[in-house]
Amino acid sequence: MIWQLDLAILTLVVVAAVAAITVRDLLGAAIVFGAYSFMMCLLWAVMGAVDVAFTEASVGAGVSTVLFVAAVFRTTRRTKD
Amino acid sequence: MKIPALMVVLLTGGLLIYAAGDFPQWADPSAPAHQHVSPYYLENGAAQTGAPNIVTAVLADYRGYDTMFETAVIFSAGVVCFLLLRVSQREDRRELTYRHRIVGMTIRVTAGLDSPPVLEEFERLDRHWTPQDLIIRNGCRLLIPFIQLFALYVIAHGHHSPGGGFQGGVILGASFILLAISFDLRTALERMQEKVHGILGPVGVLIYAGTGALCLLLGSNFLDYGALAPLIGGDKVMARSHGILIVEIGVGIGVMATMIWIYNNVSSRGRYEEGL
Amino acid sequence: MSDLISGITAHYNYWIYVILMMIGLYAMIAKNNLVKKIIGMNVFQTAIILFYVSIGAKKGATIPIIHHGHGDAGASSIVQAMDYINPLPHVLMLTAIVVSVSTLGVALALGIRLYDRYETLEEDEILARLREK
Amino acid sequence: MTDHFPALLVTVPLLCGLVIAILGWLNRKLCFPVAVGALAVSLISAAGILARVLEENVILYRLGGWDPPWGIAYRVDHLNALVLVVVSVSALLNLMATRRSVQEAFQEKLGAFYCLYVLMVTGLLGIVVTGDAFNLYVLLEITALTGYGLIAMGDDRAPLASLNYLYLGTIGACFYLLGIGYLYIATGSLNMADIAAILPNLYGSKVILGAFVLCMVGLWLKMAFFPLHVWLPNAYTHAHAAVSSLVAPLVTKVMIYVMIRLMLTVFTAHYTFEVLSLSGPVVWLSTIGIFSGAILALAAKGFKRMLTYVIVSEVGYMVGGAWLGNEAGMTGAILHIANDALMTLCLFLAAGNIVYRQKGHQYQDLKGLFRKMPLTMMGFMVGGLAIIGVPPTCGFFSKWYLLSGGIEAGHYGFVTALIFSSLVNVILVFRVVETAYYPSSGNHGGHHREAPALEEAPLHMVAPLLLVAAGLVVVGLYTGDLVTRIIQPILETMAVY
Repeated sequence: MIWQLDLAILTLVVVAAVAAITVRDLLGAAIVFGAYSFMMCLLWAVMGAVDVAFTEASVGAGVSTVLFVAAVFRTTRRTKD
Repeated sequence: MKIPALMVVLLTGGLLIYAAGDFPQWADPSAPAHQHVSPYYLENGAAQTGAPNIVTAVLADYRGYDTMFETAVIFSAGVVCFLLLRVSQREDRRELTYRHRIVGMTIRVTAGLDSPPVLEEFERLDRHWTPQDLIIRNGCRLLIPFIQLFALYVIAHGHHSPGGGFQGGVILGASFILLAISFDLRTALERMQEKVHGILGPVGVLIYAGTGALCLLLGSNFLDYGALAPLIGGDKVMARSHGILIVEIGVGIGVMATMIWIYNNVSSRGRYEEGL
Repeated sequence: MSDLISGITAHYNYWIYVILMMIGLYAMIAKNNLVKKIIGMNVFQTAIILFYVSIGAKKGATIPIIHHGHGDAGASSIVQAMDYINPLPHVLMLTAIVVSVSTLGVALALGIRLYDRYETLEEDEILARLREK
Repeated sequence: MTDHFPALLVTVPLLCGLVIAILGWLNRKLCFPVAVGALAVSLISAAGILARVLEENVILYRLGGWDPPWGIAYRVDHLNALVLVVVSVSALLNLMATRRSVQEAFQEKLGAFYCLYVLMVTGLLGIVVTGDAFNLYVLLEITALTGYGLIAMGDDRAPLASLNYLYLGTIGACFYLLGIGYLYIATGSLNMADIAAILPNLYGSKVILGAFVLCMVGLWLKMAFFPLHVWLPNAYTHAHAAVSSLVAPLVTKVMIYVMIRLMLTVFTAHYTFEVLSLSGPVVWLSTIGIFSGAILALAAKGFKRMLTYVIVSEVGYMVGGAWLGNEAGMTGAILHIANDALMTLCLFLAAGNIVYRQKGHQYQDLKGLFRKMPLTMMGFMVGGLAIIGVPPTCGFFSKWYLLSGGIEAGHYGFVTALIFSSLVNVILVFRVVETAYYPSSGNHGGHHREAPALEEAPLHMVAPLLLVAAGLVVVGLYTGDLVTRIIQPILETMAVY
């Protein structure tokens, strides 16, 4: 593995995590969370955990995000924090 | 809440970093984690279970018992969503929207809701979510068979490449969810009714646990697929390999049904009428 | 100084998982919105998965799929454990991912139920509504 | 078949839970009998395991036929066997006692309810029987997820309480998972016995200290140990009666079992009490927990809420007893797991009957109940006496061991807390009795009601309650046997003292 790539993705992961919990719009937060999951999946693929990366790509970035969007669609986008 | 939260976070983080000080170097091949149990899997896994993908071998065989409960966990999440959200009575309708299939004109019905105009040319639309884009619909219609084919490949090829029952099941479930998003929930429910996925979920887990119980009945320990050799034919390694496949198929079915179940309940608030 | 740098490169992966975990934990405790808390919970769980995957990493090794393996691979060639990444943490984390998506489903279902009842996702507003009665 | 009892114990309820889920769509009438059958098989297996353990000391069962450090193995000793019997008995009795109220509350979703109920019991039994640290986490999550769902199906406020439980429960489970990760990184193993064999060389390591603290904090969150108890009262008060009488006796007790298992088997008593010097602070924490649990119980509105705070202080008893670091304390803690499970089951079953008839869990709903529901109130009285610690009931004996452990360790704060909480329990129980005895008291608005007619809960709800109440006395009478035949071997085999 390449440590520069590793470090770059790690930074992006942290940025995405902070963004996901600070965005003042739940739909946006859900989408940023999807991006976070994809970054994570990339990171694990870099570390050689192909099965875990595959699962995270289908579950974390796929189904979880869809569930979030569906739930936000059925409730509200409004958030105070 | 912010200051106590910060204090808890700093305290926990401090403890974690303090304890991390004694960790072996990152990715050090001589770390204890790589020396004790895992070399056994790598050196004997393929020979003992016939699955070159060691992750699959460990997941479905050496630690198959964990995976059985993992499938039960996701299934119980599906049951919980059903128990919490599903309501059987219909939503109080103030109006319904219909679209004429040929002309594309939409009509809104506000009176006589109990006997809506059921004509071949009219299709019902959701009030809040009306994807009528030709490209999306036909694009998804074209894509879905290939997604499903890929999912089956992922389940079947888990022995040799990344993937397996769980990933394949999620993709299979996602293809139905895509159908529900690009058309509407009613279309998806026509393809797979609530009762069908409600039964397929437990059946999938039952295939897994039942295989284990079959081994028990054949005189071995629970989940010892080697005992299946007389039924399947071939030697014990072959039986283990096939046992893994059977179990992965069970996981795939169970996970697919549960994913659809959770999505349907969450996206329609348990009404099963108008979904995302 | 070089000690410090080698210490950092040896452990920075572990530190970043701690940072991510703390972001999630902070969101779970301090945020007021229920969905934000759920996002925090997921960040928290994925951080633990990152930690486990980091345990499994091994320098100079490849993914844990044995080459040319078709049933009787063990007989034809001897597998060196040093050449392959530790598969055990990966297996454990597949389970953990499943658990996290299950928890997510249940949490969202509860959130939707609360919204149906109180028409808000803010915890303080729900509590205020409860106190009114 | 007796060789396979450990597998049957967990897999029969799992299989039956799935069958119930299918039957929920096809024929709802069959759900209840299948659930009873599943738990009965578990009970028989648990009893069989206990009988075998008494002869052979340790049973090893290899799942999938793989040897322990590589595969998952069960390693059952006296401690597991005792808790297994308690869990399966309580779950079965509660299932039978709540049939009617569940049928009325869940109607169309009966299949889903019984499926979750049986899966939850599966999870609890699995936690107790497993010998693999990670397997325990998976089962912990099964128990937790089903628990969230069941608790949320209570009254109006239940979903919020359940969601808060979910947040804290997830943090607790994640801490435990992280602790296991720390153990794995240091030892490379997940099997409890194997970890215990490797650990002695690593006692000085900061990683092991971190693992220990993380596991303990995670479990304390799950068991509602004092400063981390905030989720428990709301969740248990607002849950449906049939659910609260399942989770209240079992979940916290099973978590205490896990804590003792980790302390004695995985980290070993030597590390817990001698290498680390955490014993004092933890006992003080539990002392504070007992005091505040008792005071909060006094202040609680509604008798069901009061009972939940009693659980908080009982958790303090057991954690404190286990951490005293002497034989009497540990004996008391283990004995109290069994006794407290039965006592809380008794009290919550009685509360369930009252809620079923009176449709409320406030104090004013109790008025005149001695005349209206005499048998239920009898059961409640016996449970109350046990929780106070009146001699013929079992509560007395475990409290006696805890007290003598506290005196032996010279921890008089803990002793005072035990006595204080017993006195508070006297007040709590007699407040209930007083309210229930007088048909109308001037304190609550003073409106007069007619003397209520006899309106006892149906027989199949009362009979299990009275059975449990009788069990409290019987267990109390056989305490001597219990201690010498089951608890002594635990302490000996773990080379504790």
